[in-house]
Amino acid sequence: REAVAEYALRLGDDALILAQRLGHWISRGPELEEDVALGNIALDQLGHARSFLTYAGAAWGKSEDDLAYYRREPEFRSAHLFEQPNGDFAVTIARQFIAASYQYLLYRELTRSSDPMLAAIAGKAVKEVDYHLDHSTQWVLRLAGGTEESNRRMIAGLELMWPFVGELFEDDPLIAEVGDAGVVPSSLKEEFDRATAAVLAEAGVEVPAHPMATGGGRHGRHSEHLGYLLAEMQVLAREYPGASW
Amino acid sequence: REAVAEYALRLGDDALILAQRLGHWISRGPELEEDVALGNIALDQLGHARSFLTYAGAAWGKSEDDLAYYRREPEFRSAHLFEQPNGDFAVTIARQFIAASYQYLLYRELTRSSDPMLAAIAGKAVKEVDYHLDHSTQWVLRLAGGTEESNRRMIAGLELMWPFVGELFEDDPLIAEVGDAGVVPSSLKEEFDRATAAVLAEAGVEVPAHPMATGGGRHGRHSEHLGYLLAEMQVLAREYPGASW
Amino acid sequence: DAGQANFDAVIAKDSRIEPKDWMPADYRHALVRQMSQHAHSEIIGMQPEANWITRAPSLKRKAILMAKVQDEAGHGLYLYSATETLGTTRDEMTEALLAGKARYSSIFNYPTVSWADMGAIGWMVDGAAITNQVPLCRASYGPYARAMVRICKEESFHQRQGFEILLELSHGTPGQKAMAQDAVNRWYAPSLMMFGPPDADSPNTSKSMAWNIKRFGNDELRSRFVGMLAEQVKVLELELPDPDIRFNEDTKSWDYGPLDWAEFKEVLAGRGPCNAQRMERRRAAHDDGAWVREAAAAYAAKQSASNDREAA
Amino acid sequence: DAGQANFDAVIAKDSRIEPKDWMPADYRHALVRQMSQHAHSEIIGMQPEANWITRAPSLKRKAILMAKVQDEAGHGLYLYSATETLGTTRDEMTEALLAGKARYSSIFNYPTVSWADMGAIGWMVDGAAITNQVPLCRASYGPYARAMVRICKEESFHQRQGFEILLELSHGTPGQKAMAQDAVNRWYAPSLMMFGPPDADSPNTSKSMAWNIKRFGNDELRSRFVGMLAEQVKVLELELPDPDIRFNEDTKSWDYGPLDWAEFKEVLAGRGPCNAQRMERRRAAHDDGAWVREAAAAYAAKQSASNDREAA
Repeated sequence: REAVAEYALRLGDDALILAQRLGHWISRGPELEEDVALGNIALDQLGHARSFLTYAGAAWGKSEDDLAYYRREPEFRSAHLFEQPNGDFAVTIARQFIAASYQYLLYRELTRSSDPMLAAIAGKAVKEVDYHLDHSTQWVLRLAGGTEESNRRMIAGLELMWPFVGELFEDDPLIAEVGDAGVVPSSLKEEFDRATAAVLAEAGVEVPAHPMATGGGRHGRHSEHLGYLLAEMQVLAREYPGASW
Repeated sequence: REAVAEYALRLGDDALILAQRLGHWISRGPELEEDVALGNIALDQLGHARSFLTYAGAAWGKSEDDLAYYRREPEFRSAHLFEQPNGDFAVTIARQFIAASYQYLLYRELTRSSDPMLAAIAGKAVKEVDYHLDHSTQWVLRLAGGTEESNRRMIAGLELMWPFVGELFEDDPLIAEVGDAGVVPSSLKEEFDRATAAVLAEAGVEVPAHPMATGGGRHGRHSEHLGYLLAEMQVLAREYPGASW
Repeated sequence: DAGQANFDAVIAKDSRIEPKDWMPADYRHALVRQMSQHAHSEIIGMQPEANWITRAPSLKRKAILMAKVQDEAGHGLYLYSATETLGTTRDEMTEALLAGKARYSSIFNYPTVSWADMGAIGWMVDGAAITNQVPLCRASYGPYARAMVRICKEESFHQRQGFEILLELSHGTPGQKAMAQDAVNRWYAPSLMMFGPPDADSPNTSKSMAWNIKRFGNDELRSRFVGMLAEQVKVLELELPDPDIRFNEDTKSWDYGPLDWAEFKEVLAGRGPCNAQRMERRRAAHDDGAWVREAAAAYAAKQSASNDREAA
Repeated sequence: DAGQANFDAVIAKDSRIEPKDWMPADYRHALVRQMSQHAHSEIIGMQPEANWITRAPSLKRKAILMAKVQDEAGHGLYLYSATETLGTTRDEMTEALLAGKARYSSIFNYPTVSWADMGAIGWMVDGAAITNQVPLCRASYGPYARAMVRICKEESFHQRQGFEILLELSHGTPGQKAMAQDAVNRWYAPSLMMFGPPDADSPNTSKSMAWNIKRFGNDELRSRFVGMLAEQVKVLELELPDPDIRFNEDTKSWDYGPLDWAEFKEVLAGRGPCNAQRMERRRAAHDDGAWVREAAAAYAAKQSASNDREAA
């Protein structure tokens, strides 16, 4: 039960941090339609985060807000990809393309989880992430195939984000412990590579080669970016301890 | 005594918030010499802030850190100028030029304060701010008289920051209450106008016309920028309440 | 002529003008001005609330706020489309906004400095908007009236959410209650001024009323709104910062204290606390997004060219 | 010839080569490489610490940290100047750094994720730097040796401040102590690797020692450093994450556990956690500042032209 909660925490943190990053785009998008679209995706991710965190927290008698607002940085279990800054629109699309490709495969498998709650959350989430994947795929094609500038920016965005792919597919002892309730990350890598390579081929862009030497988000080791994100996200809760909103 | 403390709090908050903004430039300056120069100015401002806050806090049995880290936004007394974002280097120089011009006149008068502590702090500070004024004046001349781009940016920076001049010279009941211990802000305006106009004339730039309808920093009404600055500045203190560092 | 006769008849029987119908140039112009201003207000109005998305104090509130700001983008899109039926493109309207030629509601030039502002904006600003807009659901221009029906439905949802935020705060810790009262104090007068200047100083009102665009005068709507606030503030256990509020038995309407119209004009003239910031942000989003819009257009052009080739 | 003879004689009696003296091309090249790398390390090394300036948990610590990072900029400037005496300009060195051709110390490619890292960097990273640099105060190239004397003085000040940060934390709340221990755990191995690969794998060491640029092998310095840590960690009441540390009575030096040189090589090859970020930030500061440097140059040119006119 505790292992499953730890596992749910990882998925919840990924979605929460991504929602926080995407939320910043609302009112800043390149066109109003994108304010709406990125807002939708952020809302979906936030919804998934709340489901996973609520389920995880139940194991420790904690609410979703306890987990979101009162943990310190090393207690967060999100992978580095999700905390990377938004950068320009192409950087955000690159992050989104990787995130959605990964989450789609993950949630699709997770619908077969032996844990009925995880299966149920994944069942709802996979449909939404299917749209996220389509959204980011269309933008990868558009930006790569648009103008010279957009092509250059799209390639730069992919180069910047690709080093964070590796961490998503790393297995560790918790995965073994969770067993049939979870999904073995490494088992998704081949299809991820195939699916993303197909899109990038259609876009006429090479799959970036950069491997990443490190990671560590699953064990609370984050990049220098997460601290700032959390300071902002948690400020009110910390300023008014014990208040309800 | 309480009024003098409130007054010292205003000066301390101005300097503290400015130091926090300037501190962000260190390792990001346009040349290493500016990392050093802006760092120096930030350090001086932080030093002044600590003196003023320590003195103010003594009236309420609070330390400089109690005041810096455990007040909420509406309790800060800084003027809007100081919390404005850094923008590009020209925006920072414009803010710096206004800030130093104001602080120089203010501290020079404050050396004659009937409050010996305020007079002493001002006596030390005015010498340092004299250098800040020279630094920003030189850069205003250089940027205004450099290239077409730097001229355009310098003018834009001045236009952006000038609306925040008005608030610096507003009197209010506290000023009357403090009497000889403080300086009447409005009494400095004429010389500020003359001195800044002279520099801008030498730079071949017009004094921006924008008046500002509002302000309110002295009474805890801030712009939307201060909240983010405080969230970042106070995060550790809030996360580890009661800890000493 | 026939067009004018038809137009007059439609107005006379309080029916709807549709895009294909003839209409007087003044009428068209007045509608474009009012509708595009309304659209711009939705778009600029996203900013003060977006300012708290990353800092919302609970995940539930964060989700509600995100959805709300996103709804505003949707309203903006919907209103731009409705306005386009009058022959003005969205690009032209955006251009006018960025050039400072078109207005948006002045209220969005005030800063949101605390979480309670999310409550006050929902309760008071959206409340005033609804009071203004409900009569517009019967506006004589069909697309505008239909847009208003849909928008009003969502706005009342938003208003209730704002009220709930304030309710939670006013029944929370003393610090929270103080935060709520402070927000109500700051947003009260600006929200009353959202109805525009007193009728005596409002040059467009009579024409708009003749055309069935407007249905009530500014002062009447404002008074209704004050009555709504006066009732609901009791539930909140907060106070309105106006000792002159009372129901006037003679006029059967709500009285309120004097408003600072000089400040209103200052803000309208661009000298409010956030005018420059709001425009700067919109301009930055527009400029930073230019390469994306160009890329999308270029890609679409290539795609359609290649489809043409395949079809040939 | 005479130049070579003089050079050999100076080296033989352990005296100083000065900029005007003849020196072998290899010697000059080795110095430029080492000194510019050292300068770049000061500059890139500002970033991990600057990361905590805005978040320092007390005003006193904020002031100390600001001053420290600013000192590093000063060291960088000083070292660039010293290197320029060898005939390479600062622009050329900056160019080489930004092009990824020149190195900086790999340790700065690790992230600073907590305030305790400010302590660990001061105590361990600056400590390792000092252990490396004290012998360089007697380096055969005069300007380098003199720069080192000045820099070492400030570095030991920084090291003491770092130690104090850790001391305060390790005697603070349990949360603070855990933060301190975590930082020590993370920085221990990377700081030991600052001395470079084992002597057997270090191709440049013997030549540098022959020229009196280096005075001790990498392993000897590393062992000394471990001894220093092992003593001081007791005062901190923290632990070093290496169970193999002990004083070896046979070799009269400190033993330590195996180090992960594969990781070291990965980071050196650009695949550490922050390589891309550090370079990106330096490049951004350089690019964003280009218009400022151009403006300053243009202004200076105009001034000197107008001075010339006045003089004429």
